[in-house]
Amino acid sequence: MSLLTSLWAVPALGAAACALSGRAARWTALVFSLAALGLSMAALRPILVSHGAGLLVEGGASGLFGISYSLSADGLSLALVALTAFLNLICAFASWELEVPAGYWAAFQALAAAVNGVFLARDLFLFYVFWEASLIPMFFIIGLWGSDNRRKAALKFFLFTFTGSIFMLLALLAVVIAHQRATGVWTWSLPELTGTDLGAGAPWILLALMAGFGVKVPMVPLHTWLPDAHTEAPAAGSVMLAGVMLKMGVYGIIRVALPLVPGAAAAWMPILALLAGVNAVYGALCAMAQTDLKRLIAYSSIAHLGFCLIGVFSGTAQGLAGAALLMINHGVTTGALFLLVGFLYERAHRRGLSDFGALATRAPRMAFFFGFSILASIGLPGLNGFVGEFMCLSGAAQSPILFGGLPFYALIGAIGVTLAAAYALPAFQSVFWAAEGPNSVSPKVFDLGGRESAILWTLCALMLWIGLAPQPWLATLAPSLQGLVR
Amino acid sequence: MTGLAIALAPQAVLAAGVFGALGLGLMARPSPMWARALAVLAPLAALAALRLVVPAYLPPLVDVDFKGLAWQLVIYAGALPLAICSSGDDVETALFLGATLGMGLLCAAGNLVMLFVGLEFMSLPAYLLVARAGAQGRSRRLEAAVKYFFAGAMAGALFLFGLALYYGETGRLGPGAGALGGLGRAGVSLMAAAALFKIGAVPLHWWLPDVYEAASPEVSGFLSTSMKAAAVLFLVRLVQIAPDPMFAVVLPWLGAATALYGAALALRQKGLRRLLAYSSLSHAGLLVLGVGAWARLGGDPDALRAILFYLAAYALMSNGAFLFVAATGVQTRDDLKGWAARSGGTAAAFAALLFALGGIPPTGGFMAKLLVFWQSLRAGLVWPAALAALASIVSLGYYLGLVRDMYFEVPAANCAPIDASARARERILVLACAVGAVVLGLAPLLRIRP
Amino acid sequence: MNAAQVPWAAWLLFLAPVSAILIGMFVVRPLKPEWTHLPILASCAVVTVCALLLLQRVLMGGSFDLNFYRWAGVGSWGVDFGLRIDGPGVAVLSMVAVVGSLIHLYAASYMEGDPGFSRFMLVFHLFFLAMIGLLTANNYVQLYLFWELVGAASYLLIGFWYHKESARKAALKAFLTNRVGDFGFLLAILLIIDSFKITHFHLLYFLVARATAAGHAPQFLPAIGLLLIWAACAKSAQFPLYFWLPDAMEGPTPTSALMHAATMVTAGVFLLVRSWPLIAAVPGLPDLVAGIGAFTAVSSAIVAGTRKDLKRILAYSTVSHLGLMMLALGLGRVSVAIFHLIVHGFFKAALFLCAGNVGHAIHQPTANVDEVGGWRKALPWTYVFFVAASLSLAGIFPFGGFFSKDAIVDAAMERGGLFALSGLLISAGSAFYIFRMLFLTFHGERPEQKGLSAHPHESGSGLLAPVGLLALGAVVIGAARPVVETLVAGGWTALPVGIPGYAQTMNLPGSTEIPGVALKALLIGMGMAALGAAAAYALTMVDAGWDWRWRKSSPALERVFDSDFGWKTLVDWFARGVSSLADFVGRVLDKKWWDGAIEGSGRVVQAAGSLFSDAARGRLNEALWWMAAGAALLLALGAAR
Amino acid sequence: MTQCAIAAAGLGAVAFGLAMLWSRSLYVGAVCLLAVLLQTALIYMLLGAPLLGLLQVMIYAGAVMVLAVVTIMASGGGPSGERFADFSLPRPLAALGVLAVAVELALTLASTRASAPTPAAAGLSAAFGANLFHAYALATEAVTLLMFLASLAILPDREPS
Amino acid sequence: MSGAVWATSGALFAVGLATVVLRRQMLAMLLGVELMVAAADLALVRGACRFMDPEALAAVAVVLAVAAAEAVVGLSLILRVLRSGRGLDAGELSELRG
Repeated sequence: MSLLTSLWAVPALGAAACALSGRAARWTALVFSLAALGLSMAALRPILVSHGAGLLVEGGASGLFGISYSLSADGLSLALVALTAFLNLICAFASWELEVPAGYWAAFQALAAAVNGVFLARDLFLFYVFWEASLIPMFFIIGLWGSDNRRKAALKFFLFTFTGSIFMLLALLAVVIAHQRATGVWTWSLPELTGTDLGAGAPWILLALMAGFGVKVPMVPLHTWLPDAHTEAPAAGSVMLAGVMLKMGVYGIIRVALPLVPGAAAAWMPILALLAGVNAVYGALCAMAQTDLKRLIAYSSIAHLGFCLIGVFSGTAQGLAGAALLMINHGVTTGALFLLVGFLYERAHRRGLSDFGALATRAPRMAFFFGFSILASIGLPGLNGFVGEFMCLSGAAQSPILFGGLPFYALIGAIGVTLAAAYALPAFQSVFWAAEGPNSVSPKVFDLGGRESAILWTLCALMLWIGLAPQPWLATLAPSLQGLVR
Repeated sequence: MTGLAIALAPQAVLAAGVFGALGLGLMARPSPMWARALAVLAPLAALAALRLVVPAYLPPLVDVDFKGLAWQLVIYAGALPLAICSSGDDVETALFLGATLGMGLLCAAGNLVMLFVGLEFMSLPAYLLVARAGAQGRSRRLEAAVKYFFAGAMAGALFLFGLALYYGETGRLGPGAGALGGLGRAGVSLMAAAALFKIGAVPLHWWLPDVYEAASPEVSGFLSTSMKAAAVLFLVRLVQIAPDPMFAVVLPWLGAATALYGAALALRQKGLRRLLAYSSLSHAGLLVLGVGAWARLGGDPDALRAILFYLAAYALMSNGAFLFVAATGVQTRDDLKGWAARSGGTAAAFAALLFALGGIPPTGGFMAKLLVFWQSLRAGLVWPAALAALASIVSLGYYLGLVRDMYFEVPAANCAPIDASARARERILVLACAVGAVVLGLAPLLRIRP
Repeated sequence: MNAAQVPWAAWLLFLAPVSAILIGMFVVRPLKPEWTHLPILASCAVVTVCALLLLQRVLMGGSFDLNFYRWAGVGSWGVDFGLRIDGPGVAVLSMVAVVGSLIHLYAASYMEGDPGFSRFMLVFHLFFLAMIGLLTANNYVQLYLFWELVGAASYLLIGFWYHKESARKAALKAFLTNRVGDFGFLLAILLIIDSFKITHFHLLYFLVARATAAGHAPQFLPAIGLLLIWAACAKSAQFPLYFWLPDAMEGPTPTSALMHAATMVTAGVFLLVRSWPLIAAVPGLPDLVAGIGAFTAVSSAIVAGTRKDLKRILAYSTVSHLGLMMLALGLGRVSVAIFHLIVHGFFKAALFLCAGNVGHAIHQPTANVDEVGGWRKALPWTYVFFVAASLSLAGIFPFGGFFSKDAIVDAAMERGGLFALSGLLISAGSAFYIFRMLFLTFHGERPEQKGLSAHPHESGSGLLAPVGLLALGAVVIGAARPVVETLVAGGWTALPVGIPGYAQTMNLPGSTEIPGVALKALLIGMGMAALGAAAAYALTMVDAGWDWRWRKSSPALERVFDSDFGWKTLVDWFARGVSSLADFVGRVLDKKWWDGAIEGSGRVVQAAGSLFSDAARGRLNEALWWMAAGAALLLALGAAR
Repeated sequence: MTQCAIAAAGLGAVAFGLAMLWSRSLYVGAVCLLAVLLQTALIYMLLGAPLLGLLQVMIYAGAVMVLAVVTIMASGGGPSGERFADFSLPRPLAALGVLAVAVELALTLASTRASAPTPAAAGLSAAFGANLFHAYALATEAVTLLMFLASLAILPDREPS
Repeated sequence: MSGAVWATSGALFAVGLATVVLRRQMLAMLLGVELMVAAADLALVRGACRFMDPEALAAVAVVLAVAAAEAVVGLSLILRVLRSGRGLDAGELSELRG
């Protein structure tokens, strides 16, 4: 079983093992998470050595209907796989003391397997199968272990993403058929399909692909599933949902949508960039209006990924590299925030901004970590949030797409950055600094334990490291995005 | 004569089975074990005999080709679950084998008359089977059987009159009649109406929900899989024998409409069996879309392979679903609440089947839907494919709704605990169907040739 | 010049504070929180020594600019981090180091006994580190990094006593206003990278000089200049974005002293000094800077004269003096601006600490004009230091303030016109509000004031020593004029960089020499100061109750002054506008309309389903009728063609 | 001559058909259907397929109709109440729906060329007999087995075990 | 005048269809079905004689047998419904709906 296959097969086996191991499921989950992280590091090493230029390919014998089991990995995909493994490990630790059935651990392992599959798939059929398969574990995670109206959120999450991706499937089919009509060969392998002449249908295919990926990113008009899904998911579920599943959308755009329909993409790029800008500002404005802490962080994710998309659609080298790095950063920062809200919810079973007060005196460690993560999230330079956003905006400033001669998207992005502080700090203040309100449940909140602090220290250290020295990370990510630079 | 015997070996085996079952009737106190053994052995023997058959064209009635053989494979396999769970009543076994034999004849039919005989041969025992099989709800089953009978009889009459018109114009009862005039096209339309009735396309579908709801679950499973496969083959043969541009235009839109109609109605059903009936209607719509695409592509073998794969996958999924109803005796969606907490195994199997029916990737259901979408896009049917995609989204509403009821709801307070051993046969079959449905999903990678 | 030749002092400049914070946080705080200040004070000492050593090295021409490592780079786009020790940087650095250390000393005893003592000291020192980083950065991105870190530290420190509602609001207002300023700064950096492809100061100076010489300045240069000025206005509390500074007084006094008087607020001026070649290259901008400076200075001087809270008077005074620095810069006198920045650092820090002692005397964080009065005898030392510092502020001859402030007034007079008038008004105004504060606090008990009945007591030596040193500094600093002059002159000259033809010194857009003591300037400056002092004496000592009387007689006028001529109400209105827009987008547009529409579509499909299923009433005849109709439909379709 | 006989028989058949539709009592309906079947058998003979006519009379008119009459007797099918079924939509509209089918059929039939009737070949019915058991042997066997299966319908339900 | 045969079979088919759809009693509907099949046979026989094709006649014979079998099944089902006490009226049978 070669390396790339093991990257998704090991978590899949882990899922089965956890399901069968009953009481000791959490230990099995831990073992398999560690194994997955080790494997992803091993896979990443050749890429690191060759400064991100390498491309590992595996399998490829064509099966039925032109479908072939073939995987490929480069800097970006392996970085995301490593992020998945890392966050999975963090989630394993974070939910160590929860009394949950074995299915809980199995679902997380299955989710990791499916998501890794998406990042490694070279064959579009395999890409789509893993893409949809990742919905099932998350559906159960939200549905079974979420908070009060989890049922509606789980169903809405599944239906929303399924609707987007079924139109994506039709688009993929159209491309495969067009390719066969041109070359007479049935194939689903991505490298061979890129560059097929799609004729008049190209804009429609781009629209359908963007619908599929846009739901996942989420791009604004298709985003209303995200706040519900995040608010209702358990802490670890939100971490995986925000940290990794949103990146599948951006990865899909970078790897599948833009290369498959380059002509239409170039023509529609200004509109897409405008949508990305709207994403950033709209997400921030909505976040300012929230009263539920987790819902606020969910909307902040929309804003962050708006920057990521600005970087992707800028078409410049640093924009794309910034977008890739922002995906990693967002995983770490928002992961930390969701963990903290999760710990808060475990203690007080409440998430409202007005439900708490003066927690800084009761739980100073929690205050420190939350403050640290909030600052990283709003893009304080020196921490990881800033690096990604700065490169994306710099990409937008230098991008050939101009809106009336002005780097309009850089302007929108900068407004987004400014608004970030306007929603994050009031939230921090009302939970940790403001005096206890009449219905405050602060007395029930006790400070973080050793385990929880250890997790958050690793995340904070990572934030600081990427913030001060992002170059090694950029070196691995940038080369794999060369193709899209215009 | 010998050529006929070899070409129709599986049908001959089934005929022997029927006579055997009738013979059992003569015995004084036939123990159910014999009838049950016969019910299982006959289809298995037919499947074995299938390997012997060499494709042959024996004018005027018989034309056995690869398509016919593959269809027989799916039909006999689809019949096995009902055979295994049969109640051991010799009359029921005879009727069941008779219906299966009718389908076999239809697969081997060369011309329209034999097609009609096959149609009636499989329908009549089916009406009786619906009326007779099953433990409770006798009056509801009778009502369903009568409705099924009258709808079937009218369809048969329509087919006959269509045949008469077609014959009046072309003077041929078989294929090779070339371009059709007004009379011929009218005849073909009427014959198509009969075929669409049997599949359950929208305007002619009224009998389907009542029959599937009232009949015993195993019989409904048999009807929704093998009978549907035979009906699809009936339509395919009809299009082959009397090709008419009308099919390529009408069938796709009719299929998409049926899919949407079935999905919309299933969404609000409270009764589980009626929900499964409407979902079967929705899948029938997709099949009709598939046949429309095949007709539009001028009989392309790939398109036919897609339809056959869909039928094979659907045989597993639908039988599995109805067997779950048989095994657990669940009547409405509320009984299903919190089922996972009460019996994990069957709940997991049923969830896998529901995911398959919904077309979620790792399962066979997805592969089937993908192939049909693929062929219809290949045939340029963009909008019907989009409508069918919309239908499968709506269908997820209730498939996932059922999974939600099973897993995320809390079981009603006064529910009795379930003893896992009851109806063991059905439970094992449900698990088998679930595993089959998932494995079929990986078919392209494991190179399973449909 | 490579990493090895970098003087160890430069390394230590960063190493000391970082290690102090780490030790303080991970070692001392968990064990003995009340000792947190020890490692920090040690690091202050080390930093001061290093700063002075670097000052001495730069004076001997040893300034250098070196990139240490590539922070982030993709293909042709790249940003490096490094160190730049040059004239202006090291001048301000040494002032910050000296004043900062003294304020740390003061804070150690002032904050003693406060439950958040160790948190305060750690964040205080983090701010100190950020300030050092800001002054020694060698490119815009690194400067932006420390710029934001300073903003974050000020947020944490203003909101230190977070149980107070007003402190929380002030902290948020300060941070958001700074963020609005940073919006401009970020855009400026993006445009710089877009136009020049690099962000390093000395390369930029060279490229701008070459471009303007050749006549084709890049398209966005005016925009870059404007945005940098916008950022400076936010940080250095100039006209449009100054309103956060008076509220920032909610923080503990050491914070007000260090950040909102001596160091942080001067960062904006320092940014303009750093990017002066860019701004000077655009014709209209220097006058704009001067205009903003003058307007802010005059208006805030007037408002300062009407404030009741002591620290708020000093806050408005700081805004006024920053306006003065901007004015000097706008008039082209770069070294004068820096010199005034350094002098102002000393006497304003001294004044703030005296105000702190006054508040400390009655066990309150700050004191109001009503609660004090006639404390000359009760707080003798504080009185002496206060007098010294206020004389320096007013610009009376022998005191330090005179040399820098009157150089500015002289430059304003030389420019003439409105600037001259504003120069005079500022001299008079600043003398008026400082002496009014002096007389109200220390002289003549007045019926409206509590005065000695509040039985104040003098602070301990720990609080008085630092104030004394600062007051001394305020007095003596005037002598440092030539040192600053030589330092600033080398600011933009070429530094050994591998670009051919870079060797020659650039012609400096602004003059770097500081005029000597011109008799005319002496007379005018002293005259206006005397006039201001006399007015203050008249309105506080002679007619003792004036301050209270006019408030009662014309409350409308007081409201005008309270709202800074209506500007604060305008800002509040804007803030409420943004939050109500957010509420509309977040709640109505997103949740009710858009989300409702999507969930509504689900209900529409269900309604369609129930409509059809009602139609199916299960009657046999009807079913057959539909079959017949279906067959008829197929017939019609079949025969249609 | 045979032509007008055929036409007359045809007219008679249609008349009896309409009578069956309108008759309130089932007896009358059954008898009318019997008459129609006899008329068609007559037409078969006139058209030149006497054996088929005989078959029709024997199987259809004989066996089937007897069964129908017996069932009607068993159900006591005297003149019972409402003749036509009620529909969700008004009854005349329902009738109109069926009428539409009839009109369509008439149109399609009218469009066919009325080709000249050729006298029935002598040996047609002989060939028909042979054909029944050679080319269509499979069909005949299948149909006989089908009839046998249909007879199972009469067996009573198994009492619920 | 072979058009006459077409006319009669068409008319008979229409009447049969009307009977099946409109009549209330199930037995009458069954008769209607038989009538429709007879009409179809008539048309087939006319075609057979015109084309002198014995095959079609054999087909008609087969159809006759099938119709007989169908009648047997139909009658038994109707009788069983009758004996279960729900009467001959097709309108009664609407327990299964929705």
